[in-house]
Amino acid sequence: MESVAQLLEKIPKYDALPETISALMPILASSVILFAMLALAVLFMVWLERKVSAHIQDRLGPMVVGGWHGWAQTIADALKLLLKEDIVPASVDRVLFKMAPFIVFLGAFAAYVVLPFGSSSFVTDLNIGILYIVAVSSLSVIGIIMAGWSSNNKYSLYGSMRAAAQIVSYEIPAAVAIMTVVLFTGSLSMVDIVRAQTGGIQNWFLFRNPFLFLAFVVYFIASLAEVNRTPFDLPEAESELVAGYHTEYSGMRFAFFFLAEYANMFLVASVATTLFLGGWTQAVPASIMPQIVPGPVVFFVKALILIFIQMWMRWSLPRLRVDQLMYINWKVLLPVSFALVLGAGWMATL
Amino acid sequence: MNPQEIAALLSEKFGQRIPESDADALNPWSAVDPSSILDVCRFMRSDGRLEMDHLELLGGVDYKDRIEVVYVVYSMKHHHRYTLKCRLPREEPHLSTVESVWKVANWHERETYDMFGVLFDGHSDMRRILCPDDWEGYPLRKDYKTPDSYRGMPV
Amino acid sequence: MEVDYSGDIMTLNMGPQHPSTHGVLRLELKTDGEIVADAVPHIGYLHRCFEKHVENVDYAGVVPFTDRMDYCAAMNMELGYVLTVEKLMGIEVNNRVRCLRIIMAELSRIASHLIAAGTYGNDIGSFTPFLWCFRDRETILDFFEETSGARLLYNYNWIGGLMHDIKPGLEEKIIEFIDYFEPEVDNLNRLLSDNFIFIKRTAGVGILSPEQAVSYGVTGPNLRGSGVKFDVRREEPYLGYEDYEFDIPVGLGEHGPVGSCWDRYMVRIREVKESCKIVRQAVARLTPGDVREAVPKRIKPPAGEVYMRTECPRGELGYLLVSDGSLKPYRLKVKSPCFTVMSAFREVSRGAMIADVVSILGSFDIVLGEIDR
Amino acid sequence: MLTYFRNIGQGIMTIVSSMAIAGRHLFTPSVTLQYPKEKWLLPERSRMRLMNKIEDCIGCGQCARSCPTECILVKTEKRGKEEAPVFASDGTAKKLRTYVFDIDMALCCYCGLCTFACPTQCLIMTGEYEYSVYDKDEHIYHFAAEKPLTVAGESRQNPPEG
Repeated sequence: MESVAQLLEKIPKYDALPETISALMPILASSVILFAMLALAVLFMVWLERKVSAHIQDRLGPMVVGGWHGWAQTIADALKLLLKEDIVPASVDRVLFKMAPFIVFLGAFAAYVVLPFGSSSFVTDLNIGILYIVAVSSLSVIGIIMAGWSSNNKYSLYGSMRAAAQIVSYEIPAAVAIMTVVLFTGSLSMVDIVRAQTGGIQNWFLFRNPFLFLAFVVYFIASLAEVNRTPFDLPEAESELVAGYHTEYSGMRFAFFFLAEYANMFLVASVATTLFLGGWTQAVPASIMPQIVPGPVVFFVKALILIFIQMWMRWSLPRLRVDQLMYINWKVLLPVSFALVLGAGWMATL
Repeated sequence: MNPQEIAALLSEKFGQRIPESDADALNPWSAVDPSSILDVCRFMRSDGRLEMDHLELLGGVDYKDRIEVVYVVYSMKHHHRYTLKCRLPREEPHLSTVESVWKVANWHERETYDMFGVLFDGHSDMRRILCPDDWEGYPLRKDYKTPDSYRGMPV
Repeated sequence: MEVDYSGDIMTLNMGPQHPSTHGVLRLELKTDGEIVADAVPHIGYLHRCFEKHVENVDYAGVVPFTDRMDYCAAMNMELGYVLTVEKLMGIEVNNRVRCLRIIMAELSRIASHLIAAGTYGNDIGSFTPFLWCFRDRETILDFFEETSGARLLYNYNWIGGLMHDIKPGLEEKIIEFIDYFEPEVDNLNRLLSDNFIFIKRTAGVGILSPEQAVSYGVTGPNLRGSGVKFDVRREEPYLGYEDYEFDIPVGLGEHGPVGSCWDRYMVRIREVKESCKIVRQAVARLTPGDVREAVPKRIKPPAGEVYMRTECPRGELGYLLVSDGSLKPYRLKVKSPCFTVMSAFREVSRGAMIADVVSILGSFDIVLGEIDR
Repeated sequence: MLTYFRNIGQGIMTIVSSMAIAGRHLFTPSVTLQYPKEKWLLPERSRMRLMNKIEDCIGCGQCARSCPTECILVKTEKRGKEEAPVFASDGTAKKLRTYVFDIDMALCCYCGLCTFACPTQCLIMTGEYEYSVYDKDEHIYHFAAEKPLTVAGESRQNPPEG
C-alpha cells in the first residue's frame, strides 16, 4: 500500500486534505485499481472460456464484435447486462435478494488484497495472508445461501444448499493442502511464500518434492469444487437445477454473480500460482538470464495457464452427483491431504 | 401358433364369450364380450401356448354406432400376434381394466378414456392424459366438434 | 429415542420449461432432500391430436404429419406409415426403393442416436459430446437435403415409392461418410462413454429389469438395454431386412446390473455401428430402377384393418390403420414407443436422486412430439 | 480397499484420456459457417418458399386439394367464350381465370405435395429461405394477376374443409 500512498502524495495539494480523508484515499485508490484490473481480467477470461469451449467443440465462438476474433464480445455482453431492466420478482425477500450478489462478489474481491502479483505490486502483505484468503473467500457461501433462500424458488434453494455443502466441505482438503506448503516456508505471508521459491523452476514448490506436487493436485481439485466448476458444478447444474442459486437473477445482479464466479476462478488460480508455481518468479533464475519480463506478467501467465486447465476440464468432463461429490471429498481428498501433510512434514524435517 | 389356431383356441376356451372371429383377415381378430375381456387377457398372457406378454397397442375406434376398443397383443417368445376387439355402446362405455395383466395398459387406457370416453373399471388412475383435465368432450369421437375456445383462449 | 429423519416432502415441478426434459414434459417430483420419493410424469403439453388430423386429409397428405411425430427420426416415422398403407393396398415396391428406404432409415437411425447420445451427455453435464454429435448429424442431414430437399421433415417416403431418386454419386459420399464416421464413434466413447464420472453417473442407476420392461411394453433400445434380444427388424422383417447381416446389441451390464442407464445408452452407441454395416450392405445392393414405379395414381385402399410395426430409433412404432374404402383414413392409431417407455418412468425413478431423474429421463431418449402426438 | 484404489486410478486415467481427446480438438479445424457472411450452397431440391409462375397456372386447384394444411387458396372463374384463348407456356389452354391465388407461407408445412400435384409445373419450391417478416399477414403471398369479371361469390372456390 505504500506505493499507492506515495503515488497519491504526488497529487498537488494532497497534503491540504483533512487527515481522515487522506487516510482513506490509499484504500479507495487501491480498491479501484484492483477492481479495474479484476474486471479486465474477467472480461478476458470470459472471452477465453468461450473460445476454448468453441474450439474444443469444433466451433469458432464469437467472431464478429470488435473485429479480430470477436475480442469485444464480452464487453458488449457486459454492457448489455448492465443496461438490462433490473427485475426483482414479486415474491422474493427483497433485501436479501438485492444484497446477495454483492456479498458473493465481496468474498472473492476481498481476498485479492493480499495477492502478490509482483515483488512490489501488492496491496498489503498480511502476516497471516493465506489464512486470510481461506477465511474471506468463504464469505461467498453466505451470499449464495442468501441468494438461494431469498429467491423463493425451489431450484435456487437446491442450488444454494448444494453450494453450501460443497464449498464448506471442500475447504478442508484445500486448507490442508495449503498447510503442506506452510510447513516448508514457516510463514503464512503470501510474499514470504513466493520469496521462498525464488531461484528458478527447481525451487518452485510444485517440483520440490512429490508430496508437494500431490498437494498441488489436491488443492487444484478442491479449488475447482470451491468455485463450482465442472465436474463440480452441481450448484448451478444446468440440466438439473436450471441455473441453481441464480435462477431468478437477471441483468446487473446476474452480472455480479458472473463476475464473482470468474473472480473466484482467478483467485484460486492465483493462490495456486503463489503457493506452488513460484508466484512472480521466473522459471529461469536471474543468474542465468536477466529478468526482463516484469513480475506481474509472469504471474498472470502462470495463473492463466491454470485457468485454461480449469476450462479444459470443464468442457471435457461430465458432472458428478451429490453423493459422489461428498465421497470424493471425505473419502479421497481428505485422507490423501492428511497423508501429504505427514509426508511433507517428514520431508521438511530432513 | 398361427391365427387360425389362436382363434380356435379362444373360442374353444371361452365359447359364447367370443362372438365373432376372423382369423383370415389382414389383421386377424376376435371380438370379445366386454364383460370378459379381463379373463381373456389373463388367459392369453398366462397360457403356455399363447404367452402374449407384450401389449403392443390398445386403442379405440369410433364406428359411429359403437366404439371398439382394440387390443393388439404379441408374444415375444412364440412370435405371434393377435387382435382382440371389444364392442361397446357409445353411451357411457365402460370396460374392465387390464392393467393387472400388462402394466403398460395403464397409460393406454388413460389415453383411450381421454380420446373416446371409455371408462375402465378398476383402473388405478383414471384421469385424462393428453388433454387438460377440464377438457370437454372426447376428441377422437367422430361427432366431436372442436370448441371455439378453451378457458377464454381461442383454439 | 426414535427420530423420524424422513423430513418434509417437497413438491418440485420439473418442467414443462426445463432444460433437460427434452421438450415440454412436466415431472412432478416429490422430493425429500435430494431423494425423489415419487416422480409423476405429466404429458400432453405438445398434444395436437394428430390422429384426428389425419382423418381429414388424404392418404398421401398424412405423411407430412407423421414426420412431425418424432422429428428426430422423421424418415422412420413416415416409413412405418407408408409400409402400413402398402400392406393394406398390397403394393410391392422394387428393389431400388427397398434399398434406398433402408439406407435412409438407417442413416436416420444414426442421426437420431447421435442426438440421443449427445443430449444424454448434456444431461450428465458434459456439453462437448452434444456438439460433436450434431456435427456428424449435419452431414447426414446434408444427404437427406440433397435427396429430398428438406433437412428435418422430409416427406420422402411415398406410398408405393419415394419422392426422388438419389442424386448420382451420393452412394459414394455416403460410404465415405461411414468410413469417416465409424472411428469417430470411438472418439465419442473415449470422451464420454468410458469416462469414469459418466459411468458412475449412469451405471447402476434407473434399473429396468427385463420383466418390467416387457410388462411395460418397453421396446427398442430401451428393451435391449435390459438384456432382451428383440428387434423387429429380425423378428418380423420388412423391406428385406432378413437378408442383411447385423448384430442386435443388448445391454451386457459391464458396469453394474443389466438394464441401467449406461446399458441403454451403450446399446444406442453400438447400434450406430450396426446401422453403418447395414448401410454399407444396402448401398452394395442398389440396382437401377424407377423409384416411383409403384406409386398409385389415386390412393384408395380397400376397406379393412391393418396393423404394422417397424423398428424406429426409439423403439417399435406400430400403426393401426382402419380404412373404410374412402380417400381418407378412417382411423389411424399410433403405438408410440416413447409413450410406453414413459409409463415405466415412475416406477424406475422411485427412490433415485434428482440428478438421477435427469439421467434416467435422458437414457429413455424420449421425443415429446411422439408421446403427445 | 483394492477397488478403492482401482477406482481412483481408473477415474484419473479416464479423465486424462477424455481431456486428451478434447484437447486434440482444439487444433482441428472448425466446422462453423459464418452465416450472414458465408452462405451455404443449397442443393437444387431444397424445399423452401413456394413460388407460382402465374402465367403458366391454369387454376385447376389440384395444389389446394393436395395440401395437408390448406395453406393455398385458389379462386377462379370461367373465361367467357368470346374472350381470346390464353395458353400456358406448355400449351395447355387456360380455361379458368385465376383471380385469387394466395399461399400462406405461415401455414405451409413445406411437404412439397402441391408441387407434385401441379399439372403444368408452375408451382415450385424455391431455395429462398430468408423471408422473415414482422407481421404474420405478410406471409400470405398473392400471386394472382387478373381481376375477376363476375362477382366473387359466384366463382369456384377452394374445396371446403373435410
